[in-house]
Amino acid sequence: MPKSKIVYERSEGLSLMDNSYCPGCTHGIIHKLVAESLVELELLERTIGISSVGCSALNYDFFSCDMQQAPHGRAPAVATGIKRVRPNSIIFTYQGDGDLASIGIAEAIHAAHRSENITIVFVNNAIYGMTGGQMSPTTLLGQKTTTSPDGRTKAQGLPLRIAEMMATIPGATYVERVSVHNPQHVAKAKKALKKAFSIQKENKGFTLIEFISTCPVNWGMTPKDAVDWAVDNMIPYYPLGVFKDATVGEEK
Amino acid sequence: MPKSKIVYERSEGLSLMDNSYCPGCTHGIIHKLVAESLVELELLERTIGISSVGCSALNYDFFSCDMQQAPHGRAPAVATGIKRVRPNSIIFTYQGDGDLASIGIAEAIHAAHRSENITIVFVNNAIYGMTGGQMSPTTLLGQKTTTSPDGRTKAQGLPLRIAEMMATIPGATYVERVSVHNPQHVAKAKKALKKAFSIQKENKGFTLIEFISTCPVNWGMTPKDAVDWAVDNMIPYYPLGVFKDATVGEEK
Amino acid sequence: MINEKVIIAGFGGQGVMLMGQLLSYAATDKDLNTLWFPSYGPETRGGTANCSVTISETTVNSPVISTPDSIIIMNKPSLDKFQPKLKKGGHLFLNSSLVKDVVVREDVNVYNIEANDIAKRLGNIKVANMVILGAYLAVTKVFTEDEVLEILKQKFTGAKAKLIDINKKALEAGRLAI
Amino acid sequence: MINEKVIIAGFGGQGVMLMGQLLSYAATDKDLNTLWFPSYGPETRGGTANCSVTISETTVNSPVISTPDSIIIMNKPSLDKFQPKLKKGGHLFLNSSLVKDVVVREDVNVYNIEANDIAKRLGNIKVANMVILGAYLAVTKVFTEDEVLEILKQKFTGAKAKLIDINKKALEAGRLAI
Amino acid sequence: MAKVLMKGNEAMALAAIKAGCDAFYGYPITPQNELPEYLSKHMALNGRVFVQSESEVAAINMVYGAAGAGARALTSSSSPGIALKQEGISYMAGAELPGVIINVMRGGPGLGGIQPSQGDYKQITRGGGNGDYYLYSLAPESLQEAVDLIKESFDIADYFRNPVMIAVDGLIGQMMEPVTFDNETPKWELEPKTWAADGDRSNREKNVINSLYLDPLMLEKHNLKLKAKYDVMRDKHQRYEMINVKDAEIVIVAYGSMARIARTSIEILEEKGIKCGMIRPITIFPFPDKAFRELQDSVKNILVVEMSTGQMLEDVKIANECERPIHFYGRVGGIVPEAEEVVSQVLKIIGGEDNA
Amino acid sequence: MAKVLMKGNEAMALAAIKAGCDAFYGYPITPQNELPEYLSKHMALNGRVFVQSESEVAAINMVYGAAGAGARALTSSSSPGIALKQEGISYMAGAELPGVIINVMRGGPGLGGIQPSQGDYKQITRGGGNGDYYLYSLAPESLQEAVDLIKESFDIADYFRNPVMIAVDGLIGQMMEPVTFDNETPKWELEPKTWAADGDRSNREKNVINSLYLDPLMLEKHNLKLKAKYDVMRDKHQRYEMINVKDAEIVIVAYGSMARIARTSIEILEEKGIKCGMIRPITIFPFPDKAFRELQDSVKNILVVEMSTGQMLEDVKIANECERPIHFYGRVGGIVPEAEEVVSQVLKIIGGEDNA
Amino acid sequence: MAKGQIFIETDRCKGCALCTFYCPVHILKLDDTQTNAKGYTPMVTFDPDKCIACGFCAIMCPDSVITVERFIKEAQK
Amino acid sequence: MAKGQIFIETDRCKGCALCTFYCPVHILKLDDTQTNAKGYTPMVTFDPDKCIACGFCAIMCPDSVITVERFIKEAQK
Ligand SMILES: Cc1ncc(C[n+]2csc(CCOP(=O)(O)OP(=O)(O)O)c2C)c(N)n1
Ligand SMILES: Cc1ncc(C[n+]2csc(CCOP(=O)(O)OP(=O)(O)O)c2C)c(N)n1
Ligand code: SF4
Ligand code: SF4
Ligand code: SF4
Ligand code: SF4
Ligand code: SF4
Ligand code: SF4
Ligand SMILES: [Mg+2]
Ligand SMILES: [Mg+2]
Repeated sequence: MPKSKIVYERSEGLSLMDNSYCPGCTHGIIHKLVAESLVELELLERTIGISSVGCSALNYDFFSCDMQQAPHGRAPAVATGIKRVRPNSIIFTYQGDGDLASIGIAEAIHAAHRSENITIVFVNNAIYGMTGGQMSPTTLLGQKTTTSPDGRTKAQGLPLRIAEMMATIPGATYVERVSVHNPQHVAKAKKALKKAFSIQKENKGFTLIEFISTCPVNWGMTPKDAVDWAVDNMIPYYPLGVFKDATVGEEK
Repeated sequence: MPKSKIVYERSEGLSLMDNSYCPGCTHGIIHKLVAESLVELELLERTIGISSVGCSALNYDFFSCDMQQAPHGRAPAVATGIKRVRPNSIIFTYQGDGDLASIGIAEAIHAAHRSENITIVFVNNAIYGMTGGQMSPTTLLGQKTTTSPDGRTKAQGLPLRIAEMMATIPGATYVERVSVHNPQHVAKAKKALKKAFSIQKENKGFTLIEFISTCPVNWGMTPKDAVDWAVDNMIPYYPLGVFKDATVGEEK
Repeated sequence: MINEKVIIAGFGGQGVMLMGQLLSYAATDKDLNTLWFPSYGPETRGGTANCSVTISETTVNSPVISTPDSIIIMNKPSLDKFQPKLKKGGHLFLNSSLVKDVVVREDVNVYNIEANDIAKRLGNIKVANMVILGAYLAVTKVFTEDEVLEILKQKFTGAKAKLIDINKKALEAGRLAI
Repeated sequence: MINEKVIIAGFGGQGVMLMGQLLSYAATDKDLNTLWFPSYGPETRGGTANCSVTISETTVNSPVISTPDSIIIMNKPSLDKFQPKLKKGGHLFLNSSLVKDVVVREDVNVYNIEANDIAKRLGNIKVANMVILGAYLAVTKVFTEDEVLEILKQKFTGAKAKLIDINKKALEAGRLAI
Repeated sequence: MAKVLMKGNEAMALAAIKAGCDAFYGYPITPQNELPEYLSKHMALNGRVFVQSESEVAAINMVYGAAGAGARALTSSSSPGIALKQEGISYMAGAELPGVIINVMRGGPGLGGIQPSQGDYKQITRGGGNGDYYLYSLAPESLQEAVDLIKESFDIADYFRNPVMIAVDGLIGQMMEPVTFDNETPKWELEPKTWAADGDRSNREKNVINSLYLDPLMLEKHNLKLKAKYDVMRDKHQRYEMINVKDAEIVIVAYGSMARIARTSIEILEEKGIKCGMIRPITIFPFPDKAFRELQDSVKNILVVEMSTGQMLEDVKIANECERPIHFYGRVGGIVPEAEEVVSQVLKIIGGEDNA
Repeated sequence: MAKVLMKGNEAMALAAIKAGCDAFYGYPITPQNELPEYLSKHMALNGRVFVQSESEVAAINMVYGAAGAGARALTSSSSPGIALKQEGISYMAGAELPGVIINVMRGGPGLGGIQPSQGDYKQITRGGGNGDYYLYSLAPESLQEAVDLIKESFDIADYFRNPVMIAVDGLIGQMMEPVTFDNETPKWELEPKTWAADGDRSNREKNVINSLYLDPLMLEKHNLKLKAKYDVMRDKHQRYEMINVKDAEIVIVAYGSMARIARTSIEILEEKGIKCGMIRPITIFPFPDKAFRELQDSVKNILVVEMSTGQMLEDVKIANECERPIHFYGRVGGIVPEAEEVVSQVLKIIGGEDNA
Repeated sequence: MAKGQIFIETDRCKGCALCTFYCPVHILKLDDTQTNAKGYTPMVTFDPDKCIACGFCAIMCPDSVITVERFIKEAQK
Repeated sequence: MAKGQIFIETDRCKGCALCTFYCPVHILKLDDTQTNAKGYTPMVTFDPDKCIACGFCAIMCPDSVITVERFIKEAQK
């Protein structure tokens, strides 16, 4: 009889390669959730992940499923191209706020518009991490970045709320915003992600999970301070919750 | 003492050149409203209009103000470029549903996001007129087009509601949907347009007026039938009204 | 040996493109080489339109017809544009319902066909193109009326089948109008 | 005539870029020609980084330094990479706090500086770079400590001004560590 | 099967279906609209995929995706739309993905016009995108040739794992000619796409489609691998037709529908007793410089004819290796020259009026 | 004013401000980020416009808009970002709008890498966009030259009413050198922008900015007008430097930072008693073919050196007019060659080991 | 007695007939005995005296073909 | 007595300290006497007996450095 059991271990949805994120960056936590969800739903073997351009550009190396690296912002189009010819596959895109909310907003909206059977993992850290901390469409008012050196002002725009906007698109099936700032929220986030993948598995259309994430390096904070800053500043402007669930009531 | 007075005449906001629209196309009516509004608000002399790509691509010839022709979908970016260097000018873009809702959705959203002081005249005729009647993001379910020959199905997406979507953008100031299917609605539409231009004049930010319009040729109808079809089919899916007015309550 | 080059020109909506296509379809049916090429005027809407049709037993090279053997002219601007190009001794078919009081070249054969009027009399102004085509066939003998009708039968199926009859009449009327 | 080519290499975060820039700033202050050029390893984050600095009384051409006169090495991978390039008779400054038990070339002058340890002793591990820079200045005499401190004073203004003192101490400590 | 009369755009669409094209992704633009319109009906009938994308940028990225998953994917567009696809095309070449792109060229620059043009020669053959890559680029002169080449193009793309560009102009897109789809076209020996990231890992390790190499040594290696591929194209896969070159005193160089017009010019010249030949590039990349080695001493002059201000001219200069004087005649902006214009240019050259 | 030590990207940014640049529109991309970052602070301080656009496509269209309204507008990016701008660039050339585009090149194709490269030569000089147009393209080799050329570039763009491309690589973007902003740079004679659609009609008829000409005759006329402009650039505005060519037995052709490395190679060769010269194109369009006419008979070989697989090579072939054997040495993908590599290539050629 | 009158720039009319549907007194129609310079069947008013100068026809005309004049009451007296 | 234990792949730890903040029994810290293969100060557990095998540390570790094992009750008896 075994004396112990493993209650947490590295997911086999992750490859053996170490991720390249800065210490304490929550990109890593979100990767684990994607990997764990796919494994637990037994979808990993038929999954194709789409890396986008951002700090996660290299994550084709970090997941253990098939991967395709997409041009900046175009992951939902790449995903569409694949899903249409490989309808049995499970497709997720992994996109940052620069990638999805700025250069790639058209592709994201139109994947939702066409109700593509794909899942978008949207990682909102309110900054361009990879390129060294420029302002993104989700940078908060007052937030200092390398291209809003005195803090973002209204003249540079009011931050876009992606989950809310995507929820207005008729073709979108499921849209939720989650956070990974503590173990409880990590669990909730995973539930959301599994729900999204399950919807995709059942061919019920477009799903998007927005993750509130951190960028300790470009925010100039320790990882823990960054997590706290996200809770104190981002969540008030980007409230958590389900913004659209077109599967509700459907089961009857 | 004069025996009569002119109650309607060709607006001087229009050039002397005849427009190139097909007979009975409501693009022509919308042009008149733009011209009349600018003249009545005494803004014409400092207006720069941005022609987009669509049947209205040539309208740099039809308005009597300064005009710049923009690449397909990019009119809001062109408008941004101009407005930032010529803040005293009045800028409108004139864009179809293919131009704005499809290829140009990113530029439209981001102009709103940055709250650019411009006015978008969005002409939704649920089809690509210029290129011969292909499906657009606003083509209704069941509607036959040259690229949805058996009528649009859900597999081709659920039609996008632009006014509703733009209204969710924090930076947008005023968003209204109008129609020009009879003289009463033409009057209302003009009021909306004048409101938008007035907001711009006062530097209060981004305004978008969506016009329900027709394409008799590609819909395969007489002009009057087309107008009636728009009332019976488009307005139910694209309800008229003000979707966002950030100026309300501001005056106090 | 057949080697016919014809330009058909008029307003958009007068059916000039279809006329040309019918000739190319008929040629294809007879295993001849053929090439149909459309051209639209600079105006997007309501402008002029024309097509060039080459029918030949040998390979068709240039799609552009510099010196047509025949021209079928449905409106005034087209006459001005294509008359100078017509081959010496070539045929000019003129929709004289619309193009009146015009000077024409004297070194070509001119056929004035009241195509619109005849079509109206037949009950459908839209077949004006078939009227003038009838005249064209009668003069050039590139194809028989039956050969062209055969194509129409292939193309006009279903609801459109009922149009075949009036088209046949139009072709005949054109022939008789020579 | 000054014509110094130095490569400074280590982990990202060890301040190797700043060290190089200080030399280039000092050179500019003295109206010398200079060129600083950074290079980051293939890893985006936490990888190695190095910079090449040329200081010369004549024009600086190639930004790439094939045969450096000196190399300042802050970690092990950098030693492996740059040691072979060092000029015969050149100077190798080694952060021996981190790089231990290594084989080094015998045809060059090696200076083992316990930069990290010294910096820790001074109270701020971050000045390890200044410690080794102090050693470099002492040996090569490219600039005086004062000339470098002058640059620091120009750059460290406001809140950062209080850091000048510890940097000065670090430079001295480096010199004394030779 | 008998020949059928079809419009160029539709014939090209059907050829793609015959070639086993799995998916089309594209955005409307004149003068190629009949191509997607035809496919919107017929791809579904054949159990294939048709998606009208939101833009050209999205279209090429859908092709990139589908190709990465191992499918035979097609997109088509016209000049400004092709300009928008440049980043995606560069990615495809970089990730070594097959795929076919049809460019039905129109007048430029900018929005330009909608009439036929060959103004994208540079954009096509020199790579409008970033980096060291090329597209295998075929320029048919007739519908039949377009059909035959498109049928083969998917094989070529798969063989090289590189995008293939079909470069035609509005003339070929819009004209109707009788065509057959039954011609035997060369079949290339293809290996199974074991590299595809198709989400079926039952039998293999994970696959990755990627063009990012942060280590410059790796990126250089990758670039040299690509270069080797382009060198093979240049060495072994140039295609061209030598027309009437035997004993010719002058040789025209023209491709696509311009070549077709020049054929008529050659006939007219023949009647006038002038022996004029033609080198007709069928591949515009690789440019058929070998053709120039085949020319006899009789050839005293070269005349390049294009529907552009002279974009192929540079390739001809390089291929000619300073052997013969090169002359140029071009029309631009949607003007399709008549055979007679070329004839009179030839006459001028022969009469010594046009000195290269 | 004394020289200041600046990073290339920042120095170029400041040069633009000194040149009277009214507005910058751009999107982040490595290795040029310090340029927009610098401007995000300093444009506002100088009462100018800085907008971080949503994408490269938007950025170039903002430049198109601002230029149409008569402003001096700038954008900058790096290779894949430049690919995305191709449609917009073609529009600018088509509508005859000035504007400056800085391309800090990185390795390609596709996402490629972030290290220095010259892999966009084709994209820059052959027009990645649709239609017959060219960009006046300047390739500085040092920060000082970059600063001086950028200061002048806005004048050049205004003079020709054509976009100017500043082609540098990551090396120049990232390096620091002492520079002065006080050098006198040529002032071009400029006419007032009476054509601008700037919304100020107090004194004039309406203005229209446009590249659409549905009438092919008009479009041809327009194209010929553009061509005349490019011909003037080719005839009168080639720029290059002849280095050490007197009595040289071999001449290197290299531009940008590659030329700078080659300078060191030339010094090394000098020490070895080998006389090696260099043609350094400063304009890569127009390519300085005139430089080749200046070479003496002493020159027996030409060596083209590039950070690419040989993109400028074709221009050299054309310019060389088969006078001398041409050799090539290139590194790709972000590898910056050392001066010694070029030296040994030269030695090989002289020793007869490398036959062109 | 007419309250006003309309002026039709016949040669610019595209014969779309839109105006005819909005005239409250139904006095507009296309005149198929005519073809205008553009080749269209232009609109005419067949009972001008009924015109109430409401402007609806002009408002709905996409081509600004119609000018509407209202007679001033004083003048009518 | 510990309810479980954690295994730390020390050389893969990036020393971000995130885990340390989420351990309910506060037994994790960075050990600044060490530098791991990556050059980081790795995390250690200084009072392993207190571990309740809640998994929080592992859940919050972005680098999957930690494996958590729970002792099974029967075995403990
Ligand atoms: C076409 C193009 N434009 C720009 C870039 C440069 N770029 C790389 S990552 C990035 C921003 C990424 O930010 P985000 O999506 O928020 O991801 P993060 O790094 O914050 O996770 C940009 C602009 C690029 N590679 N390609
Ligand atoms: C980059 C680019 N893509 C495509 C086109 C072709 N095009 C011209 S108009 C048009 C659609 C216009 O439709 P819409 O915006 O709805 O305007 P409408 O004609 O219906 O008024 C398209 C796709 C183009 N000119 N440029
Ligand atoms: S830069 Fe920011 S987002 Fe990117 S890995 Fe580092 S901490 Fe994470
Ligand atoms: S095609 Fe349609 S939208 Fe365009 S002008 Fe004609 S009717 Fe109007
Ligand atoms: S103004 Fe009114 S009443 Fe008079 S014709 Fe026009 S719609 Fe009829
Ligand atoms: S609405 Fe205007 S264009 Fe149409 S019929 Fe009436 S007058 Fe003529
Ligand atoms: S499993 Fe729980 S108790 Fe044990 S070390 Fe981790 S967080 Fe602390
Ligand atoms: S969270 Fe992971 S990487 Fe961070 S300190 Fe803890 S074990 Fe190390
Ligand atoms: Mg981000
Ligand atoms: Mg439309």
